[in-house]
Amino acid sequence: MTSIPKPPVRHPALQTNALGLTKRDYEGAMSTLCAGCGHDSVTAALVQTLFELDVVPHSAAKLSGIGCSAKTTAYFLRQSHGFNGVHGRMPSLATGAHAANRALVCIGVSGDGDSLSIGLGQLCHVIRRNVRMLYVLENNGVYGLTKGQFSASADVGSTSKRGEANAQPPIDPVQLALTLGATFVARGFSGDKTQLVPLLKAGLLHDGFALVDVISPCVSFNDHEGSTKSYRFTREHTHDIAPIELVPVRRRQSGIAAMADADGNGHRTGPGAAGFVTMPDGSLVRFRTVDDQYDPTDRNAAYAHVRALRDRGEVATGLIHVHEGAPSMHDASGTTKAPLVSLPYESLCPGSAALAELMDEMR
Amino acid sequence: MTSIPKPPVRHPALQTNALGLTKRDYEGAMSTLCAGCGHDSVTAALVQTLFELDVVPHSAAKLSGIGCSAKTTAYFLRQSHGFNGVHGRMPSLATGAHAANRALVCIGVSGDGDSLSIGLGQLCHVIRRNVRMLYVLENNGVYGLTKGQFSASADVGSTSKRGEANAQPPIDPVQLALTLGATFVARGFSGDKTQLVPLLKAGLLHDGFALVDVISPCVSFNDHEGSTKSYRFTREHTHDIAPIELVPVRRRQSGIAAMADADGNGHRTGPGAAGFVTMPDGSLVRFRTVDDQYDPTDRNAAYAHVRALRDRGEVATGLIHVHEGAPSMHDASGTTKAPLVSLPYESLCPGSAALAELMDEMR
Amino acid sequence: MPNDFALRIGTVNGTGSASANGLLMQAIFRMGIPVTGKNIFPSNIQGLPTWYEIRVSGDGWTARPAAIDMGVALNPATYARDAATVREDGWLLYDSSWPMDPKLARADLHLLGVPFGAICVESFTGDRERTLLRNMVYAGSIAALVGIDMAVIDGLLEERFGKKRALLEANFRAVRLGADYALAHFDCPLPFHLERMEATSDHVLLDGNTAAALGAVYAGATVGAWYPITPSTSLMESFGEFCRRWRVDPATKENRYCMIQAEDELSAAGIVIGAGWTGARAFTSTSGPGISLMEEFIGLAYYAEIPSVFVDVQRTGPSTGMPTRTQQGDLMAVVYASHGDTKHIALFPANPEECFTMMVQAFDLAERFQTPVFLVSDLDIGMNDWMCRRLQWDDAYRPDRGKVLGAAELERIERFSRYLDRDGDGIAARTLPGVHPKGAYFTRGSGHDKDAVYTEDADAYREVVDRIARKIAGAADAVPFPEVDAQEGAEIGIVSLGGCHAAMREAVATLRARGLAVDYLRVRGFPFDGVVGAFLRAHERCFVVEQNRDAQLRSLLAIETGVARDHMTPILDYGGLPLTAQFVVDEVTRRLAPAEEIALPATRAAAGAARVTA
Amino acid sequence: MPNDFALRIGTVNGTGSASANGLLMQAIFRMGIPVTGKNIFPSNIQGLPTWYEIRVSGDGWTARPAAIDMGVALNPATYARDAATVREDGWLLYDSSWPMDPKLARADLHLLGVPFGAICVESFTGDRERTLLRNMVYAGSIAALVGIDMAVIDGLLEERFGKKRALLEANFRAVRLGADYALAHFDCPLPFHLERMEATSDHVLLDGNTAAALGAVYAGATVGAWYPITPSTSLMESFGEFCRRWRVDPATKENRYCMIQAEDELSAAGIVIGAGWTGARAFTSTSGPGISLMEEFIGLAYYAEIPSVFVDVQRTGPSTGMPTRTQQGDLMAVVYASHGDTKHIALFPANPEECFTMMVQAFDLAERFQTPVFLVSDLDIGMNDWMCRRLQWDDAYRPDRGKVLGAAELERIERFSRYLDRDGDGIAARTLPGVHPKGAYFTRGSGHDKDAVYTEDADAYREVVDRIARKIAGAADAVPFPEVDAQEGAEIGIVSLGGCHAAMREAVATLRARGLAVDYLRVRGFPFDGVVGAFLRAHERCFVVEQNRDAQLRSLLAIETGVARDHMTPILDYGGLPLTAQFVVDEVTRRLAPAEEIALPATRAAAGAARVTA
Ligand SMILES: Cc1ncc(C[n+]2csc(CCOP(=O)(O)OP(=O)(O)O)c2C)c(N)n1
Ligand SMILES: Cc1ncc(C[n+]2csc(CCOP(=O)(O)OP(=O)(O)O)c2C)c(N)n1
Ligand code: SF4
Ligand code: SF4
Ligand SMILES: [Mg+2]
Ligand SMILES: [Mg+2]
Repeated sequence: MTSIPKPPVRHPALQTNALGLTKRDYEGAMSTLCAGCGHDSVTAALVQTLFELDVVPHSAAKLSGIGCSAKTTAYFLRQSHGFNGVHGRMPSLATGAHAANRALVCIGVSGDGDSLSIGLGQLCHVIRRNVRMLYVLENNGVYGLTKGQFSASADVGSTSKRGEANAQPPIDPVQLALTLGATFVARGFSGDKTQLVPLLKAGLLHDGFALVDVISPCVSFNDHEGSTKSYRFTREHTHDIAPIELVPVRRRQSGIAAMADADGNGHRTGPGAAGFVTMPDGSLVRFRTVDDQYDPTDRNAAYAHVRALRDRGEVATGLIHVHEGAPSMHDASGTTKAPLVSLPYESLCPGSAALAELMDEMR
Repeated sequence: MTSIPKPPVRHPALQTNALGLTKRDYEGAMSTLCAGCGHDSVTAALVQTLFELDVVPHSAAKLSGIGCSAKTTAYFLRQSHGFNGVHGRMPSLATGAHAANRALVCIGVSGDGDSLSIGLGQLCHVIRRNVRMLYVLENNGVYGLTKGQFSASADVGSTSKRGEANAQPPIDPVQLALTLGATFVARGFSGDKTQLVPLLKAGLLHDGFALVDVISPCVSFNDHEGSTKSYRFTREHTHDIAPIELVPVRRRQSGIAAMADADGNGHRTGPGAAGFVTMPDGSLVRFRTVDDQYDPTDRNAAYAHVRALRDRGEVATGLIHVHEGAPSMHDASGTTKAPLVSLPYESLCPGSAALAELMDEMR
Repeated sequence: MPNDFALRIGTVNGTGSASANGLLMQAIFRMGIPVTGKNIFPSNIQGLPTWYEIRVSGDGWTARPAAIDMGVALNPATYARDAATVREDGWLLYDSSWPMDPKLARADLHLLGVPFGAICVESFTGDRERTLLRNMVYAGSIAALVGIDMAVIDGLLEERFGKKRALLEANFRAVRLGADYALAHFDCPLPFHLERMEATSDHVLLDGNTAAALGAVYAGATVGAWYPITPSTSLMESFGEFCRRWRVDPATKENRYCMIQAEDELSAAGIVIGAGWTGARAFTSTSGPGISLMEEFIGLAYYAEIPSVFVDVQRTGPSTGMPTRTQQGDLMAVVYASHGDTKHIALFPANPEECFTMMVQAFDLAERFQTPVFLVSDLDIGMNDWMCRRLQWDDAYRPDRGKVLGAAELERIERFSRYLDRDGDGIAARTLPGVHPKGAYFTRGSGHDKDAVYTEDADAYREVVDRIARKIAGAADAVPFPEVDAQEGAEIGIVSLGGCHAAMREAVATLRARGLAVDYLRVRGFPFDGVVGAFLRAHERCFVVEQNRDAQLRSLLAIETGVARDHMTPILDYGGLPLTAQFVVDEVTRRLAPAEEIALPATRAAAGAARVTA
Repeated sequence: MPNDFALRIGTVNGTGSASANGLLMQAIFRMGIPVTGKNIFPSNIQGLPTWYEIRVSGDGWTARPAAIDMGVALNPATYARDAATVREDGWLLYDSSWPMDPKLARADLHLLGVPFGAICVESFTGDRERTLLRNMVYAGSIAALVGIDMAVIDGLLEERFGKKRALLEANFRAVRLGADYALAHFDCPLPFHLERMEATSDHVLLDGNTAAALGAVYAGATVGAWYPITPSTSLMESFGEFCRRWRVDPATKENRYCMIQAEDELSAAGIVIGAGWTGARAFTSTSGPGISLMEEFIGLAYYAEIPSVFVDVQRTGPSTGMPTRTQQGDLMAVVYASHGDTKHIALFPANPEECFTMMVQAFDLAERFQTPVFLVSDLDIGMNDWMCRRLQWDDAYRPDRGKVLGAAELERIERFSRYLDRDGDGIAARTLPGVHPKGAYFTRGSGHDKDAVYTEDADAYREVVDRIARKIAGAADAVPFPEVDAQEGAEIGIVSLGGCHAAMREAVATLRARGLAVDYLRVRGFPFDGVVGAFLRAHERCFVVEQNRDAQLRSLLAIETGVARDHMTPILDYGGLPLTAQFVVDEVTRRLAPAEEIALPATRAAAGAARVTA
């Protein structure tokens, strides 16, 4: 429908994954976002992630609220159901979808207005419930779709296109998630796909709620000099505290991975040394921490580290915290492993005899 | 209206404050809460606070949402306006009241359901705006008024009266507020008035948003064995990290206070030593930190300390963090010092000439 | 005449009187005598006045009584009111442990003093025990006064405390003490009294929230999300209890359901819609304030066509209103919920039995019409103890899943268009996530065409919303058919709905007994069936009886049937208490009286009526 | 005949065409010729099709044009549609830099090709500059074709770029290039063209959101809270601009206002109510979804009686709907907003001028009646460029603060009862916090009596809600009086409201010109004044024209005036585009035609009409 057709994500046409699908099979409708919008790079990263993880396209459910970011869900996985809900309420829709059908690969995409303003309460509570899903927050510091008002993630002093400086302190989804006990917290930058893709992969494999905050510049309203969410500023001020590499279970089994024998979570010893976390499917997430004394499996340390960097004016990116084994929503509520939607009615209705029995008790 | 009249808060009948008022003048309607409810002790503490700070009763505005806790606002300050709004939305009502009349002494009382479930988004944003008000969160881990469901502050494993254990991680308003950049964060216990009153006083004097989380047991639904919000458990597991004493400006001026000459914020040197913070009105908040390396003016340290205690199963109380001098909502928006409601219409209407001029520009 | 009287017991909430009152109710029921209980309680946990009204009716009337034959005054704070509410020459039972409070003195009353307090002090130890057992003592006295069979009470106590012998003993004694004192001092039973019947054998005592919860379980609902709010909370709590009883896999101990206590009503609605989208039967239960908060999500479910069930257990509005009082004030808010052009299917149960059956229908309608469906109950139906017929279940029932394309069908078809009206009934087939790549489509609350593709084109937009309008109109034939009680040539027609029914049945009988030819229609679903309009047109004089201030049902009738507003005279009771037949009878008669007498506006009269009864 | 034609320019959004289109509008306006512009844009920031319609009407008609005389096709994505929308034998201007796209070929059209792209490539450098200036080139060609006075354009460019010489130069050149090419290749001006008039001297170009913002400033509003949402965002942004211009203390630089961008609409409503409670004039501005989210708070303000002003700039619903399309779909949602019995005062502006005056009235009514008041605008009124009369201001105006007791009065009175109806008008005096201890009371949305004390008593509750009902009913005489245009003995009456007015004026004139005796009434406020019902009853055949699917205004009329639904024939246009007079004329005529011709249902016809124009 657009009149400035953008070339679809480029890729070697022939490459196929374990399912015999090409990247094209993971793409969606043509983007209607502004040329250069960070969100389109996130889309590309998601396409690559899903392709490389051999996700069965129609097994995924894509959910979002309202905003330019929310439109992202239409631009990948043509073959799976998508849901553009109402502004800021995607977490509850995702919670319901996952409650009813836990077999769905639940992917939520949101924006900073959607998640940190109108949707802040829902975001906090979906984290608290540890609903198993990948939650991508396309963070640009503004309300793009309504033309550039500051969002709750805008930094103090960051200026709008009109030159006004933001006065209110920002809400950092990463610190918030750590405080609320999130079990997977990472941050990426739409301009750095090599870093972002492994983070998305790990988040997708995580058994619980996986927040991936992605700084995703808005070229139309927040990419100017003076903005702290511009491409330039982000490139200069992000600091990858734990670059990771994902060793998929396949490669592990085929014995390629170094630590294929090891399991459980390994903790880094010296600075720069590598640690690893085993994902539910057996894949390994190997992290190399560039800063001394940093271990993404230690929540308190992670929080302190992120704040320390922030106080130095730097934005921590990479795998910030991961904690496998915490009970997810379904674990906590003891739901059947089989998706509720798959249970036959007969196994749900107590029948007339049971009712008669109950009636006898009610006299 | 109640049929089990409870004696009003007891006090030496004759004692009067600087305004020549007695404590009675700071009381409100007869409480209709359960006998023994922690909230009634908070009411008593508020009455003492307001009495001792010589607050002009009708200069205060009391706001709350819905809940047993929300009813508290009816039980003190008979002579000031009160507002029981809707559930979880008191922060926005208070923001509006303060926006329009900054001269009002704004006191909000809420519950853990009101503030951490339905109202979580509003709480986070009123903190972010740093609206000048005292925000008392009567925290009992349950929804009292709806008969005892777990609230978002219930601890993992804490059991309900029926014996079910809560599975979801709690939201700690103190850690949340620190993460969101709150400028005054304290925690008290309804069972410890000596500790609570100075905290309420300091919060009331603070020039910005002052959160006082008060563990306030619900005797009807959450005071049993197995509950982590019972009187007993709380007594045994709270740890006062920074007991404070408030030196009111009057006493300072009359030279009674030790550090009367000092000003600015003093930072503690050795463990156990005292530090102080000067409040906007010139009063001093003197704190003695019992734990080594702890300074309530250092946000990051405060956060780390609270978490460390929590990981040891202890609940930090006392003055947890204070930061004077951060811009409050009105500072940030450059509003007139004079309350907006006091401005004469003539100073608000541009008049016909200005309109004519504007019309000329619109051709 | 026996088996036709009403008691009103005034106590303090949180002191355990509820169980004593329930005991009396149940005992009378066990004696085979039709009985109804109305709990009039405060929005507070402990220490405020609370009342329990027990109506015994050999004729089987279940509405709230208009006149109280015997008052029981146990709360000094309400002595005056309690004495005032007893009918002329009625009886008043009070605690004579202390000199009688003058507030109780009313010349025409037969005063019955029993030293409940003193008896407890003598016979029991410990404040708590004394306070609790005092309730059993007055229960005993009442039992003796109205002639409840002690054996029945003993049986009930056995069932309750069987295991805890000590407790059982204490309760036995307390009841006996009360009974013996009464027998010794008054001539029991009183003129109005009980006589065994066989009228309750195929009935049960049940409240609407429990019944609706059962409906959800039997309908196969698997996801329940809610945020607690009086008077709907007990519905979801019962759902949980039934699920723990019937939905736990005996082998694996896994749960065949998922209940989520949401952080607020917006979230609860979102969870239900998200679950409905994936194909589960999901529902939420709330009250007025929750409906207001769900408005935005309801509009999404309507426009994106997602099955979802919402229960509104109405309480007195507006705003927070009176959380423990009943009303029918959400009718407009529910059927036209959300901004923009919307119209929703709603069901109006009249009693717990219908809460059960209609809850099941709600799920069938929601999936068949792919839209939100509302079960519009109220506090009186939902929380009070109703005598109703034993609930039946037909094991042949299977859920109506509506048009859902499975993998096989999708495999076959050329191309799937989510919002294409293939069958001309306005209902387009849907697909569920995770089933088949060809079923994929994009669900959205923004403008979309018949292929679910985003659009801003006037025609494409209209094609979809026009079809939705046809779809919902079609639901008029699918919702429960109105209950009509008509006779030849009656010129007066009365329309009502929901919880008014108990009083309406009685009122209609009374009016007819007085020789007034009245017909009665009770709407049970929305959109209205054609017969509703026909009924109104067929009667020269129409009354619409409902429990709200603004005659909301009448407004709906005017909008939807086209019958002129003023062809329908509103009869409105909205003080928060269940409707009485008396009120309806008086109002109808008053309106039919010669003009000059019609001075008093409806609301005043209502106030008047309520003054006698509240 | 000159000065009577319409252009439709199709471009790509985010490419700067808006300023070129505005330039043309303004130039025609400066030539003293009545002109209107309608912007039909996508809910997207860059890259999608967008249209701008300019209607020139010497007779001063301001409604959206039904027929397009000249189309301007600059967006390949919409060539086909752009060609299709031009009237028979009309003109089509396109970019002939490349061989003509067959989609543009329509036998009957006069095709005018100008190589805009090529011209820019030749004359300018840099992609960005070329794309931007291309707009000025086509503006120049259009100017030449329709006969816009170049001097006027030069003047406007001077005003715009005066300081930036280089930019000014470039724009001059671009316009000239376009104009010269047209003059050289076509015989300009075209048959339809412009001729200077003096009809706009006492007018301005203004949109409704800016006008409403001005109203808020002049009414003395000090607190504005909002959450951004199309199409209401620009209202609050203008309020901010005007405040920065007029509300900054010259000496202290302090702001005499406080604007708060809330985290969502619930919060925005709460802020407004909190501020209103303390005595400030506070307001929020939103659109449909925001209204749904504010429902709960609106009920609180209604029941607790707190002055508050809500602006609903309606967009196409339901749900997210079409954010950049107009509609009148929130009427029911607004006037009966929130659960329980509620009814709200609403004002329906028809144009920017009324947005200004009614915004001021909204604040007076809100304080006088101590209740939420809604200004119900829409996207067409709020965001499009309207030619309207210069706004006037009477410096004698002083706010109507309603009944507010100050310290002195409180000192005098015995005892203050917040909700006591002393004057019998249903309006009780209020007090503000911080003024006087005797004024203290407890504000609550829960049940309260006339002293604002919590109650669960039926009578005490009813006394308050009955008074509120009387109070709101009384507002019918205080809201803006309906606009009535009636003649002797006309049997046809048409009722409409708001943004339909521009088309209605024209339609009524046309129908009358065709010899049809039609009367016209435009409701301007709710609750309706008595004359509304009288007007409907006085006409044998009534039509209700509105822009929604479900005939919401007609429903309100049936409920509130008692006139039977079917006495009013609905004429509905709800595709999201501003109403055209043509549509109304066709619909009325069709309904009046002999029965057998009435095949086509309204909605289809609407679709038909829209097909031609969208
Ligand atoms: C209830 C509601 N309020 C407001 C809006 C208008 N609105 C649409 S998107 C948006 C903000 C989007 O910001 P963000 O989530 O950061 O996404 P971005 O466009 O920046 O990617 C707003 C306010 C809406 N659609 N619904
Ligand atoms: C919108 C809305 N939803 C639900 C309710 C019912 N409700 C009243 S109070 C309350 C929770 C109170 O819990 P909390 O805030 O912790 O106060 P507490 O009673 O424990 O002091 C709830 C759910 C309501 N009044 N309004
Ligand atoms: S406005 Fe900003 S966020 Fe929206 S699409 Fe354009 S660049 Fe992206
Ligand atoms: S229920 Fe709990 S919170 Fe409420 S009044 Fe009683 S003790 Fe207090
Ligand atoms: Mg954003
Ligand atoms: Mg609580």
